[in-house]
Amino acid sequence: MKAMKLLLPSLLLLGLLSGCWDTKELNDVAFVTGVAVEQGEDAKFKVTVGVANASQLNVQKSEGNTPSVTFSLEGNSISELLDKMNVGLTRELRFSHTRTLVIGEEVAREGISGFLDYLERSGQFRNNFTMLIAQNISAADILKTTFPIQKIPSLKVHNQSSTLFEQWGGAPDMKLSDFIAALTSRGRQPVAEALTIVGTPKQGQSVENNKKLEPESLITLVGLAVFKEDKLIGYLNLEETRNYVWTQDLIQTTLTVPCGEEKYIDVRILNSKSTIHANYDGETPNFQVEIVAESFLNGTQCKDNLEKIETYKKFEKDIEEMVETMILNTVTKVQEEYEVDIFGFGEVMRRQHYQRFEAVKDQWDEQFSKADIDITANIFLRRAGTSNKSFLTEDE
Amino acid sequence: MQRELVEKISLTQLFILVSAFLFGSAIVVGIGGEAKQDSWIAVIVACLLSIIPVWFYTFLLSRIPEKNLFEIMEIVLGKVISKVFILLYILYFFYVSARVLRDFGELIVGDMLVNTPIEVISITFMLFVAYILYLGLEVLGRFSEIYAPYLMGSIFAIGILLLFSRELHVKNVMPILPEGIGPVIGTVFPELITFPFGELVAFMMILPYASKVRYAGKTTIFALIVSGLILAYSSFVQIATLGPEAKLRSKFPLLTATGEISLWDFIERVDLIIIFVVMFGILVKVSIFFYGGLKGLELVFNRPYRAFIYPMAMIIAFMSIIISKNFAEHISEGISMVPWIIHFPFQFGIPLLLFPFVLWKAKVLKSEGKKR
Amino acid sequence: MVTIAFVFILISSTLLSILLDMHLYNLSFFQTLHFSLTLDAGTRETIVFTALITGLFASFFLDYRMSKKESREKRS
Amino acid sequence: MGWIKKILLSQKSYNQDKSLKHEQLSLGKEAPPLSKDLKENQSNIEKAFENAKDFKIENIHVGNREGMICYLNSMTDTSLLAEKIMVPLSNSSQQDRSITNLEEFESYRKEFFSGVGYHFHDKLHGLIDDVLAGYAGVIVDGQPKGLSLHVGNIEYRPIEEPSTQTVIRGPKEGFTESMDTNISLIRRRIQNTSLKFETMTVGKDTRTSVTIAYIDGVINEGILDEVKKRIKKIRTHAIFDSGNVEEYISDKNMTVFPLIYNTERPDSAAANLLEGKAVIIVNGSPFVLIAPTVFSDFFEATEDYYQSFFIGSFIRLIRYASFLIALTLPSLYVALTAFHHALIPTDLLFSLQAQREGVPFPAVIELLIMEVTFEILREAGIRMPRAIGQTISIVGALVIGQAAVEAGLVSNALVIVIALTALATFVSPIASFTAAARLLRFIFIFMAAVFGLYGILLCLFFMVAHLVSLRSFGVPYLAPIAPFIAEDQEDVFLRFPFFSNKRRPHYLKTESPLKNPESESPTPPRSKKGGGS
Repeated sequence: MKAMKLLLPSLLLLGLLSGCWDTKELNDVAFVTGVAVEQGEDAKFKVTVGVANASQLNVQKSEGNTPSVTFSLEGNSISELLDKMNVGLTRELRFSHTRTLVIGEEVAREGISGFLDYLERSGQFRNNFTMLIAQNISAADILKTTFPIQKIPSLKVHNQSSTLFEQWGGAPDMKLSDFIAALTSRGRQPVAEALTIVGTPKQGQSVENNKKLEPESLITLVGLAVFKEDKLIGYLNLEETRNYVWTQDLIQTTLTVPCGEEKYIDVRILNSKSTIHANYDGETPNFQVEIVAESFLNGTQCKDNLEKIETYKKFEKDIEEMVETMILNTVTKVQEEYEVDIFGFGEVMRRQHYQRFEAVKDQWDEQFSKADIDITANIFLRRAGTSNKSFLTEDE
Repeated sequence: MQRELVEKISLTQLFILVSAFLFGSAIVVGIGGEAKQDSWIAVIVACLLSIIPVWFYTFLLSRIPEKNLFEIMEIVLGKVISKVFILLYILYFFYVSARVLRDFGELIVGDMLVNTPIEVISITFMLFVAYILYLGLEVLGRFSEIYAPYLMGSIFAIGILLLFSRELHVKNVMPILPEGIGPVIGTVFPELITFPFGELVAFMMILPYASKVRYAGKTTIFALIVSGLILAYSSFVQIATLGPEAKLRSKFPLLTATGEISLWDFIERVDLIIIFVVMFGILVKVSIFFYGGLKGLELVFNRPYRAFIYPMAMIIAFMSIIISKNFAEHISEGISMVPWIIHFPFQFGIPLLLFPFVLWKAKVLKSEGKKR
Repeated sequence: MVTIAFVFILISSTLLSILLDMHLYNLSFFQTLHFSLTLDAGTRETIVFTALITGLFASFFLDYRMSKKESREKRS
Repeated sequence: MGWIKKILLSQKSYNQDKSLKHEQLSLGKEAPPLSKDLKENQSNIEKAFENAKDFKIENIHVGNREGMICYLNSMTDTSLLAEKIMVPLSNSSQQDRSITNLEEFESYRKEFFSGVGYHFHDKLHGLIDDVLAGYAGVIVDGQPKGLSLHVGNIEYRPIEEPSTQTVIRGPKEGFTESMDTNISLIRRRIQNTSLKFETMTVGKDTRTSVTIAYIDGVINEGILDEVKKRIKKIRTHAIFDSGNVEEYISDKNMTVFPLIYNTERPDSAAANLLEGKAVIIVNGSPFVLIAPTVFSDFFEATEDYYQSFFIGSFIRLIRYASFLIALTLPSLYVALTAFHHALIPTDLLFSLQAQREGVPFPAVIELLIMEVTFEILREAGIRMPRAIGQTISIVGALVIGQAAVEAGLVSNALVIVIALTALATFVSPIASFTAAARLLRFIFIFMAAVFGLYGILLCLFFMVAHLVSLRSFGVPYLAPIAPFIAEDQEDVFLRFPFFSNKRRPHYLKTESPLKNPESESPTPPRSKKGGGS
């Protein structure tokens, strides 16, 4: 009992002495949803933050004002700028719900590892937000372009890219942690998603934009930004992005495969699985990429009878051929144009032939660009929607 | 004097205490990082190897039954010499508990309560430890019985949630042992074998209070193996989620790994689980070291150990603050010096030194017993 | 007795920490002593030392109580 | 330092004085033994009952002797008195019976007052005690012993449905204030000679009877002795309710958790008796005590056993969950909204933030305002005269809840939190247990306001450590969970079907551990013929 008598007062004393160091009421902070970093005019960086205006997101309290406010500052370190934002904003900023990081093209070409370290180190950020490269436009504009359905621009971009990744594979699933992992790995070079604005950016920066059936400006995803170490060196288009994702872990996509002259079949690809086998053939590394996937036919413009096995076989062959050439073209393009291993072939090599990889790991990208790549696709066409024969099919 | 209660802990409780003790800070600070993707193998190897010292400890205890390490020292080395050793051990136990407490404080201050001074965390936590030890070892045993299922459940849940969030990449663990067993052994000695496994030396103070002393040794070894496997599992999950480099970079890898969990846009940032797991583990660890030290004080200063609880708790809280200026010092001390200078002599040196004396004394006692 | 133990453990554990620091920072004993005992700037000295002093007082108190009890037992 | 000592000493002597005065209030013990002289006895009794308006004394003839009869007409049933005592006394055939010694007195009683409860007393205070309890005292001139005859039949509340632990399915009788009724309610459920009742008198001034019921051969002897010992050790002047007894015999008072179970339901009492616990019935209280008690008892309702074990187990889990909710939800709200914004999913966060816009108080204050308002409402709802109870709910729900939100004093989400917490508080079947959650909640809120989630966890740890250290009559309070007893898990978090629940709880260390070893799961008849008839 005596110990209790000592314990309780000291606990209470502590509580009173302490005050509350970490309390921050919800209405004393502002949540940053997106951060944009671009080349500054007077200093190294110009950082823009998009802050959510929560009361406009609430159905009851909304007055039709802007759901998100942005503010920009210029300086030499991101960390300082982010803490200095109150030059223009009222509340303490919180970054835990940041969903997008938009990086301007010029900054990306200069190298971005300088501020990535801050993002990883600071406990404030969740390290799984989407990395984006603003192509041809000011990165800050991405945070300013409104959209009627998802009111906060940065959340819109985040949703957009993750949905595109899940539905069609047109965006890499590159979170900050993946980016840094790729950066530190010898056998892989990082990529990020590229995006741009269609229309006039200025017009999109108002709530009025939301009242138009066809928004004056719209953020669209355009493909993949390819990095060498932490420097941007080029882009891949959407198709190529999908092909890149296919070598990684594609969830599903849709293909348009020619089946005759100017005629196409639409194929939905599901449950794709790609395995890579690495090998050394003398001094040149070679890789077999095996793609096994299921598919079903969404529509056809051809007259082939879909009740026949032969048709299925023919279509399967068409699809496989197309997939193989498509992916191979993309890989070859990267090999020839950029000479960086964004596919992580080096990591495969490291896993499968550790000693060989260790010997060449410092010049892996050269090894990669001369590597032989062999793509084998194995696509199973399972079914063709809810109808059997197409009405196009002529009876024999 | 208070009514002398013979404190007994059941074998289940002992099992739980040993496992929670081993998880303690090991699960949060991440162990065996130097072995890269093979750190889970290193953990298993270290766990299996440390069966030997643990068996040795129980063997030592079984020679002179129902006496704890300090009492054995007193019997074997005589009053004066033993007191010196006991005082050294007390210092060791207190020092380690202060270190463990610091680990915990760093975690809380680094992740959850950024602006809260670390000493407040230390002091509040020590107050709790003081309270539970004041209630007695038995209460500590029962207390851990309540929390153990949640501890185990949480550790497994982390892996499963990560699996469902598609963040568990088994390829990160590959290739297994690319450079042979060398790096693994390098991390096992001296890092892993002393921390966390060698620290079981503190249980030499607890084992004699198990209700079925005969099985206590076996239970400890069983618990050691089980928790070694779970630690290896946790290590595996960390590597598979983060990759070996990120794991090595991270201050608290398990916490970083849990940050990756994201399910249905709802189960995100389940830091709470980690904080809970860690808090319980740290509690057991600090309490057991602290209890060991208190028992020593009881022997040296001839006062019931409950009298020392509050003052000593405050000393440990104080120690955990002055023990190092910054995190870098804390870690570099932990890696470069503590294993060699502090852990080794107390975990292996003194017990080994004691070994021939104990054998001799046991023989003497036995023959005396026969005479009588 | 408790007070003696308190002072002893306090001094010797501080010494231990100082010895380790001496080794780590390559400083002389007194430099390290000074350096260890000035708390980090962020630390609230009041809280730390209040805790320590309550510990000291508690040990005084416990000693006092125990000696009283002992004398009473002797008398009876 | 001298003055301190002086004050302390004066305090001491003051206390002693008070206790001295107190001793004089109790009567009886100092009263003289019965004398053979009727006049002397009569004057002694009259002196004792001086100024008692309800005290009646009549001089009568018992046999051929002078005698007197005395009773309290407030405690006796006058028609019973007339029929059982006055009529036989006025019977002419008894006029010539001689009563010279005790044997004759006894045979006289047998003949004329048979069928009436009686005691012989040789001390005056014994007789007076009986008269106080509703007996009629009969004293005969020249007899050293007085006779007391039971004619008490006090009006009590009839057996009604219990007001606290109501059920949808199950017996609807509840205990009443009368101990005899309560004993009979239990006896009706366990018609077995092993059911024992032992009565003691407690309370210096109130002289309340307290009955311990137990099943001989089931209850652990040690526990039973401990219960008896503690009741005997009660030193108090007054017992009005079982709550008083509970406070005196609990293992520990410095705890918010009730260490003794109380129930208004005879079926619950009977079931607990059969498990091997002791039931303590206090005269004048419809709540009987059950000891020893473990934590999980407070999550069990008798209804769990009257419906399918699936739904019984499910509801039991809900109760555990709601205990946790009642304990931690408000503090979690504080911790999440004021500390750990990162842990809230983004959309929910924005919704919460929008609601908090313009709220002038910090979350803790906001919460405390509502929490205290609710406690006031609750208390008012209980104390308020029934007729205006309706108004309370209107004031509470509408005026305070709605208006506070609309006035921008509190946020919508907070009202949900408070409402859910309040609902969860009422889920536990035992009111005294919910008090624990209600009180601890404030400590949780305080710690959450200072340390966030760490504070909540620290509080939980403290609470569990405290719970673990508690004991109820030597039985660890968290018994089948910590220390973990595998065999007892069949009736803790889940209710297993009866056929698999063959043992009495291990932690009660009963004299006969098995309760229904032969029970089997119902099986459909094996043979084809056996299906019908």
